[in-house]
Amino acid sequence: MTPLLAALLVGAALFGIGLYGALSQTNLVMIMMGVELMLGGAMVNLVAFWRHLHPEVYAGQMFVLIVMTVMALEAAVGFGVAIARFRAKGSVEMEEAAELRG
Amino acid sequence: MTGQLIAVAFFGLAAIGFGAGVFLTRSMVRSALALLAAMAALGGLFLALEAEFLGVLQLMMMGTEMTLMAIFMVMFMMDPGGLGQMEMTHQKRTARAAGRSGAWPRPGWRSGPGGGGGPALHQRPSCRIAPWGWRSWSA
Amino acid sequence: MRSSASPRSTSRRGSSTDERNARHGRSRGADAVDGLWLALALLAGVYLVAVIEEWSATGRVRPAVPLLAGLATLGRESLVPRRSDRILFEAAAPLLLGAALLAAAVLPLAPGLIVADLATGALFINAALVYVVVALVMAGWGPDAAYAMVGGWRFLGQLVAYGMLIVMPLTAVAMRAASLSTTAIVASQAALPNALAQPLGFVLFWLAALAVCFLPPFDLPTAPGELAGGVFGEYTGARLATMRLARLALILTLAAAIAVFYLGGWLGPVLPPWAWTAAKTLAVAAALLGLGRFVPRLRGEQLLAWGWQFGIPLALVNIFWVGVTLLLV
Amino acid sequence: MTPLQQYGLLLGMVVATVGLVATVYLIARSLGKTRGEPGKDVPFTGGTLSPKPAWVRYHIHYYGFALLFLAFDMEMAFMYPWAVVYQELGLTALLDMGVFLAILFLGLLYGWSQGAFKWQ
Repeated sequence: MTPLLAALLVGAALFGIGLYGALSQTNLVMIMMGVELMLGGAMVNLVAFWRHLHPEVYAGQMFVLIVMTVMALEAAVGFGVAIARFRAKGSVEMEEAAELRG
Repeated sequence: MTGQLIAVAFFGLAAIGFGAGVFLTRSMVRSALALLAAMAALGGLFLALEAEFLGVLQLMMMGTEMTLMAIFMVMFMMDPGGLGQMEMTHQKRTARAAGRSGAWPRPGWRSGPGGGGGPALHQRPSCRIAPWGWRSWSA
Repeated sequence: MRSSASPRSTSRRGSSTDERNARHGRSRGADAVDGLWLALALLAGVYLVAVIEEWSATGRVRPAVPLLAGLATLGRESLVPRRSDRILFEAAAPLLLGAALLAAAVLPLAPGLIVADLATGALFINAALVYVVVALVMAGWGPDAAYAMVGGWRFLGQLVAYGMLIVMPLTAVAMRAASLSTTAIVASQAALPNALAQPLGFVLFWLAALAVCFLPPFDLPTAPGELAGGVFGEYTGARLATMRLARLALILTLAAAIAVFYLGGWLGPVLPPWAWTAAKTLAVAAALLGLGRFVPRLRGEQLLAWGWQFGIPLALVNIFWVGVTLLLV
Repeated sequence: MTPLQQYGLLLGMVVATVGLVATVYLIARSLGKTRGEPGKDVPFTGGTLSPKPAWVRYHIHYYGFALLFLAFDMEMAFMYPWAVVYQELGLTALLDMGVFLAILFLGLLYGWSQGAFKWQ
C-alpha cells in the first residue's frame, strides 16, 4: 500500500462517516458536523493528490485553503441560521422544520 | 516511504476513529471535541504528507472552530450532557446505506452502528458516562 | 508553506541560510546536549516564574516556596467529582501542559538553541496556543460542576475577544521578517526591535498574551473571589499541581514569545545570546505578573466589546502602518 | 533536520508530556491514597447540594462576536502567506490585501451597525 492509497482510503472513510451523520442526525448542528467531516475527507484527497501527482505546483494547496474557508464560513452561516431558527421556534430539530423546503 | 505510510496510517486511523466517535457519543461537548480531535488528526496527516502550511493551519483553525461548535451545541440541545433519553437520529437505514456506499472502497468497512435510541437511561440518573460509551448504554 | 516561507526567505537572505545550514550541521552532532540545555532552561524558567509570581503576590522573594508548595499539593488527596466526564476531566491538564510546551518549542533561546526551527514557526505558536482554550473548556465541562462550567465558557468568550489580537500582530511581525520562522524574525530585529518599529502591535500582543495565560485583568476563567476557582475549582492534588505547572509554563512561554517577537530575542551587546533571551524573558514575565494586579478585572462583555471595537481596527492599522513603513524604508 | 523530522520531534514532545504527567500522578499516588468518604466527591456549589447536573443549556451572550470570529479567523489564513511575500511584491501586495481588508472591514462595520457587537 502506498501513502497515496492510504490517504485516499482515509478520505473515503471520513466522507462516508460524514454522509452517514449528515443524513441520520436530526439536529442542525450535528448535521453541520457531518458536513464538516465530509469536507475533511475531500481535503485529504486534495492534499494526497497534490503531494503525489504535482508536489512542485503549490497552487494545488490553494484548493485545500479554499475548502477550509468554506468549512469555516459554512459553520458561521449555519450557526447564523441556527440562531435565527432557535429564536423563532425554540429548537433546531430539523424534523420540525418541514416548512423549510427549497 | 514506509515512515510516511506509517504516519499517514496512524493519523488516518485516529481521524476515522474520532470521526466515528462524533456520532457514537451522546454528550454534545464530547461530540464536538471528537470532531476537533478528528480534524487535528487530519492536520497531522497533512503534515505527514509534507503540506506544512496546511497542516499547521488546519490545527489552528479547527481548534477554534470546533470549540465554538461545542458551545453552540450546548446552547441548542435540550440535553447537552447526554444524560437523558432523547432520540437524535432519523432515517437510519438510508443514512447507513449512503454512508456505506460513500466509503465503499475501504475493504472490510462496516458503517458504524446506527446511532440513536439507547433504552431507559433515566433509570440510572447518575450514571457516569463510560469512555466513548455508547455500547454500554444500548446493550 | 514551503514554497513561500523557507525557499523565498532563504533566497533573499543568503547569509542567514548559510548560517542556518552550518548550525544544523553542528547541531546534528550535539542534539542531545542541546536538548539537555533546553530542558534545563525550561525547568529553571518555570521555577523562576513561580518565584516571580510569589513575589508579585506577596512582595517577598522566597525561593523555597514553589518547591514546598508543589510538594504539599502533590501530597494532598486527588479527588474526581462524581458524575464527571472522566476523559475530558483527565485530558485537560496534560493538554494544557502540552500546548504550553509545544508553543515554547518553536522559540529560540540562542542561535541554534531551539527545539524545532520550523518554517511555519509564528503560525505554529498560534496553533499551539489555541489548544489552551480547548484544555480549559474541557476542564470546565468535565467535572459537571456549575462554577467550573461557567469558567470554561467564559474563557471561550475571552478567546473570541483576544484571538485576533494574537494573530494579527504576529502577521505584522512576519511581514517585517519576510518569513514565519522565529529565528528569522529575531534576525530581522537587528537594526530596531519590533517593540519600537511597531509599538501598536507590541501593546496589542502584550494584552493578548495576558489574556491567553488568564492573568489578572483578564482572569475570567479562574476569577478568584468570584467563581470559587473556576476551571481549576474541581482539581485537587496531583491534577491541580499539573494544572498550575502548566499555567506557569504558559506564562513563561508567552513571556519568551514577547521577548522573541518584539524585544529582539537573543540580540544584545556584551552578554552571550542565551543570557539576553533569559533576561528579557524574565523581565517580561515579571512585568506580566506584576502590572496586571493594579488593574480591576474586566467583565466579559467589556472585554469582547473593546476587543472588537478597538482592538481589531487598531490591529488593522498596525498592519497597514508596518506595510507602509516597509515600502518607504 | 528536515521539516518532517522536526514535526516528529514535536510529536515526541507531546508523548513525553503525557509521560511526565503520568509520572507526576504516580509520585502523588505513592505518597498516599485517597480515603473514600461519602460526600467528598460532590462538586462545589457554594454550600448547597444541587440535585440537577450542571450540564444544561448555557446561554452565551456573544453570538454575534462568535460568528464574526469564525470569518475573521479564516481571513488570517490568507494573510500569512501574504505577509511572507510582502516585501518581494511591494506595493502590489499592499493594494491587493488592502482591498481585501477593506471589504472585510466594511463587513465588520456593517455587523457593528446591525448590533452584532452587543451582549445579547
